[in-house]
Amino acid sequence: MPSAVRTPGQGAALDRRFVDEIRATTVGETRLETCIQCGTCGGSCPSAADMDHTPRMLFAMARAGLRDGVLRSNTPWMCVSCYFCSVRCPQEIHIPDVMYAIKSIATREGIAPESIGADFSRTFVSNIHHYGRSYEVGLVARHYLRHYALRLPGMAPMGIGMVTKGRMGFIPHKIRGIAGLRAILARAGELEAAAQGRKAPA
Amino acid sequence: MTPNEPADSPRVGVYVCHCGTNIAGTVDVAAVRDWAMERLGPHGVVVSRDYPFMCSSLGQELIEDDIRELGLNRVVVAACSPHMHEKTFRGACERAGLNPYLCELVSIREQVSWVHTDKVAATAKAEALLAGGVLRVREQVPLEPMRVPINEATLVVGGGIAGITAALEIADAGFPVHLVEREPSIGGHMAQFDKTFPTLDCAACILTPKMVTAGSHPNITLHTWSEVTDVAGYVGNFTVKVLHRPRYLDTDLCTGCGICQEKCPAKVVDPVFEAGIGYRKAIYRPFPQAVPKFPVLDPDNCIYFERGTCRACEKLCPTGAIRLDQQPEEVTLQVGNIVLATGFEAFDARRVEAYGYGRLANVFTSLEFERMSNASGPTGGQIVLRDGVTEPKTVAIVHCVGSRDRNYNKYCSAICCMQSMKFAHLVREHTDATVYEFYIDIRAPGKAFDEFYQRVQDEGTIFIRGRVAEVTDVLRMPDEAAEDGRLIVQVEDTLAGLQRRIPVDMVVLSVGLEPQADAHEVARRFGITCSSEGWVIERHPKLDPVATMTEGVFAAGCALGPRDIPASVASGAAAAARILGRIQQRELALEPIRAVIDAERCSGCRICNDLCPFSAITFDAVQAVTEVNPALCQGCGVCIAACPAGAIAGTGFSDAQILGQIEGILMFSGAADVGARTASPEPKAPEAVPA
Amino acid sequence: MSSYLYYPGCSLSGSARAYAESLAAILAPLGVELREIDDWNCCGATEYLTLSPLGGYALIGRNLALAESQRNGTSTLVAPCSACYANLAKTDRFVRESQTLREQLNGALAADGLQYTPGSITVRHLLEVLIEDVGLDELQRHVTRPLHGLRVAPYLGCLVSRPDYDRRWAQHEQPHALDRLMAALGAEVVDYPLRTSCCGGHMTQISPDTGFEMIRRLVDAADRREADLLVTVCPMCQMNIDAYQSEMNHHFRTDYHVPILFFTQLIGLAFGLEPKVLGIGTEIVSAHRALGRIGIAVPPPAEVEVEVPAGQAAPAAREARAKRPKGLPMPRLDEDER
Amino acid sequence: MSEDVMTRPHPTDATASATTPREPVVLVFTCNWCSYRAADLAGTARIKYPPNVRLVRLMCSGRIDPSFVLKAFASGADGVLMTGCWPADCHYRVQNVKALRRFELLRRVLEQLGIEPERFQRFYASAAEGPQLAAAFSRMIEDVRPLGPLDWGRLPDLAPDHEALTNPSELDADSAAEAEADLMSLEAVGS
Repeated sequence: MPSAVRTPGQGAALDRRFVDEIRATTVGETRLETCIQCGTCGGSCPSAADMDHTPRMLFAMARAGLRDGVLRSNTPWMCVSCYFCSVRCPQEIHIPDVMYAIKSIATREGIAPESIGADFSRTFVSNIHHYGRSYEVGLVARHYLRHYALRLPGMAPMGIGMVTKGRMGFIPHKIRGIAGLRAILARAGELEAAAQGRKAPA
Repeated sequence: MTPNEPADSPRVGVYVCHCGTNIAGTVDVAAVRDWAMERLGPHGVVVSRDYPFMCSSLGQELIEDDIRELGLNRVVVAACSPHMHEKTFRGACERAGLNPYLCELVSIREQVSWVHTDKVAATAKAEALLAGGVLRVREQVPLEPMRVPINEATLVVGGGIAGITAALEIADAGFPVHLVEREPSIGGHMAQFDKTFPTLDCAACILTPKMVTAGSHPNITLHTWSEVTDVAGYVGNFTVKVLHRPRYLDTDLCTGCGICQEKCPAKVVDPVFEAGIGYRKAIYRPFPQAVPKFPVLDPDNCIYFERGTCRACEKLCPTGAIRLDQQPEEVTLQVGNIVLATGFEAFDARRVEAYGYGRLANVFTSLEFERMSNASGPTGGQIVLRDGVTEPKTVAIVHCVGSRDRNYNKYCSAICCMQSMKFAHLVREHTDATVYEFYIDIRAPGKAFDEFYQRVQDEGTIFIRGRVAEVTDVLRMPDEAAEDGRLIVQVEDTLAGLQRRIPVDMVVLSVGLEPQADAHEVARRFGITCSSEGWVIERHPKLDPVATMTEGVFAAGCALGPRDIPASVASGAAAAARILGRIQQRELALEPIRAVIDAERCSGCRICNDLCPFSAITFDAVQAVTEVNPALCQGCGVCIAACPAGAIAGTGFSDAQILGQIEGILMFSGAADVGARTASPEPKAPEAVPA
Repeated sequence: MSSYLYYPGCSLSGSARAYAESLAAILAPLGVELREIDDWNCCGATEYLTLSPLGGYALIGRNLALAESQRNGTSTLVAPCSACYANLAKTDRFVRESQTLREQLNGALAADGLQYTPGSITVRHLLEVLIEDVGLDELQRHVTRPLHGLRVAPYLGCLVSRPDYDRRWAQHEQPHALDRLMAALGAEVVDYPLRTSCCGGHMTQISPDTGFEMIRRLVDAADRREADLLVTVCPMCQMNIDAYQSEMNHHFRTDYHVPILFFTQLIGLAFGLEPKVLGIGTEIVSAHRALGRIGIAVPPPAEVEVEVPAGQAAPAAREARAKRPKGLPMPRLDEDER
Repeated sequence: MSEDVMTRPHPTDATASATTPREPVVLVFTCNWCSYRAADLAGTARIKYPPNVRLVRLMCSGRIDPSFVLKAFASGADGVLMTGCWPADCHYRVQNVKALRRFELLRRVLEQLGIEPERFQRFYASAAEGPQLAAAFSRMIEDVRPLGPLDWGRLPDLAPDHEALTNPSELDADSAAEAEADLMSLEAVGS
């Protein structure tokens, strides 16, 4: 874990509006400012062991304005969206939705370019842009070739199984309304940028 | 006609309060003052002043001097809510010789400065409300408060420590008390406890003498195993119905020897006094020190009531006191005042699924632990696992279960931190176990509380700052826990910033306090209000913390909200003191807000007759007119609004007053020209109501 | 015949083909008709929200808008995939709640001439529909081959009872809906406390060590409780536990063998349908032994055996059956509503 | 009096500005025990709501005479909000239920007079529901704003049949049943 993230040195730049930026990016309420640091999220998280920071600590950092530290943390990428934290949080903070927001800011700013998670998301999304549906074979093949070439031999039995049992379709299904879908997604992108531009001035 | 009867021309004084900056920070008080003089002059305003604190003695003197020197016959004070200072300013008027009911309070704080931010709009609204007040007060007539005698007897509902205290204080002062308790014995939750924090006094040792005194006091009538079913009347003169559930025995004959309980063959789990971890018989006394000493028979679990045979208790009772055919009995009591000390219920820990209560055997609630640690409890004071024999080697105490959580209760239950630390001490006292306290914040603000926190730390209790996420028996690794059956407490140690899984043998959930399940129903029955959760709302949270919004009904103990024993005792005594003060006045002055029927105009249609829930309206068949009994009338005004002949007038809230207020409020709201388009912009002929 | 709008989701035509086949097979006897939304698109799983929250909601919103325009007597949209269900339900909830999102979402949909009226579609998971609308009694009525003797661990996964922003589930962590359904089929239901624990989602893709650990916990707990198989309602859960079990075994040098089937497959078996039409045999961790135990013949496994380094494979220790506690009485648990 | 005060434009005055439409004014009838105290609570908690909401305190919502409502509309109110205790929580036991029946009838009469139903609404608030009451105030203003000022000129002659309005026994069977059903559902919510 990068120690500089946890203890900013003298003069570390704090971004006091970072919480506002997260709020503007999150769909639905964040309620991040009401966090009482009880640790229910960090205690509940099934993948906490692999996180740089527990969600609780990430929120404390966000509120302190450690923008860079939060955006570089692997914590949101380790979130599995199981919503245990969400239903248990005594302050009803929509934690997974906040994690999506942090990931999208990090991706937009290219802060997590090497992240496997971000790349997986991009591959997945590019499939959607192409076909309108998920294309499992293309997704898995590309993803494994890029990141887990060494894992491929170990994966072979499973892959073969999936194919022989007819669970992998080789021909992607393209929806008829793909042009319309692309238009919708393009418009959503514009609206999102506009909204964030208004709410979170640089 | 009294000397205060309005002269032909009303002479109104207007006083605008700054309330420091509370009002003046948002409302331009000087502008309001000048505006009143200018625009309301034609409506009778002869003087308009502003002052930083109208409720101060100097502020009140301003009013008194003006009444005397300028001959005011009406006063309007634009300040806070009438629920705050109406009495204050009425008093000022009275001192200056003006009938106090000729004073009108206009709320420009709660309704203007505190709820609006735009200064211009707030000032305009203050002016509009003030105009409403002036036009309303013009129509007001002098009134005299009604005097009613006050019944000396008091009803105390709930026989826990708060109710017992209130009952004893009043009884010791020489006045009769009826103490009603739903359970078979008085004593409440305190009787279940072993020790009390932070002094570790033995709960039974300090409570039992009080229970015995209450049980034998010549001025206290106990109604245990009973409930209040109906409350009628008003302050000073309540009529209360109390249902005595059958104990199935004749208390005149029963000596409390306990043979019936001993011989009863039906043994069932006691979910009330033993919190579900102990047993009782079908005929039982919940605990040895119970007051009164008589047992009760629980027909739901009695073999005779189920199958028609057994009657062991009846056969074996040495005095022949058992009465298996006993029926419920309703008694009617006349009381002048009421104390509600209905207490709390423990939060149902099953609701927090993640903690596994009910699913995982060795997860206990705080009430279960209280009974377990009690020497007279089901385990004789042994701290053991659910198997009844094994002493735990590690105990986790979990704070804030059902409290400080928007999924359950938002509030802090106030007593759990201290109670949890008391548990840690008791575990250490009874066993060699390692004790963990899992907390969010330690709240120990009472006398000697923080010292107790330090003492428990000194005793070796391990404090981990983190709200427990879950308790599970699913091991991640075979060697995660040393023995089978152990539980894992999964938590973020927030001070270390990492997730920990701590194996323990026993988990104690420090459950929060909740209002009684029927709190809303009880509030309705007694005509008081409670919060959405169910806690009784005080007349004023700070300055009148044991009175309710309803005259003559007081509250004490945890019915008002979570609190510890000393605070419960203090509120019980405070309620008693308030009541004693009233009893000693012998009579009460009631607000003269009543309905009055003009017999000349009453057509005898009887439409109003069925509308009154207080039976204040009767029909005189001889005269063929309807009459209102002013002692029974509560002043709601439904009959006034319903009377097709307009024959019923309401003192204090007459049609003329209300129509005047509406007129005033809207007069300057940009709708002034409406009058030109309507036939009659003026209120209808005022219905003067003589006092 | 009750009719619903149907959003199958991408995996039902791919990795969760067995789910689609078994569902189709049991619908007719139950008198349920599912009308697939024409030209639906992927819900984006959690991936689109990661890159662009609003884009993600627009993507999901297109499906809701299509469903709204294709309403024909029913406004209930059924999703068999938990992730799709959660996404659709959450989007509807958020647009009902937030005027801003409503405007943004419809602004985006307008680019293709679509629009969605918040609340016009009720999104429900297939499990809810089978339990609440069809009902356990009706399901039981069709059982011709009860699953007596089959020890089933009901595994719901995360996204049915959570986040549940509409508060439709009384229990978010230990709901017994699937338990009751399995009991109605005659199966022996194993108390499986991890019933809503996470399978790891896409962690097998982006952080395999994390994903394998989460799969291991689930498989281990089922194995310790001597479950013959896990039953699930979610394609993602099925995929992770089934397809990655051998790699997980490889990673931890263990030898778990816990098959996982879709609940529709078990319903079909109990209805007496042929294993083949229910897609049984397409699982990677073969259920053939487990089903064989109750006399259901399944085509022999075409399973590719994974080599486990000799001497290192140790079957996880079986936990002794919990003893009935004596001593102090246990608190009573209310009957689970869902 | 200073010139300044004399000429200060009244923000709610129709003459204040020719360009900005006049903000609607809503008169609120409150009962002394629940809704007035809820308004006090909203104040103590500093919860904001639009300034053109003005309260009249009565002892009970049952005191509301139809003539009060007509007077309010006649005097220029754009909306009237009737508030009181929850049906089962009346300080006077059941009197607010009588008010509720009267509300249903009066609303019909007002509709026949051409006054849109949005202009005459009701809301229940216990003494603890300050935030909810403040929100209801805001909502009411939002509901009334699009309707514009009450066009008094197009309304039929205002000569309410006092007897018909005040006598609950005059309720026709339909509206009585409707009010009853409404009430039962409210009681279910309230309890």
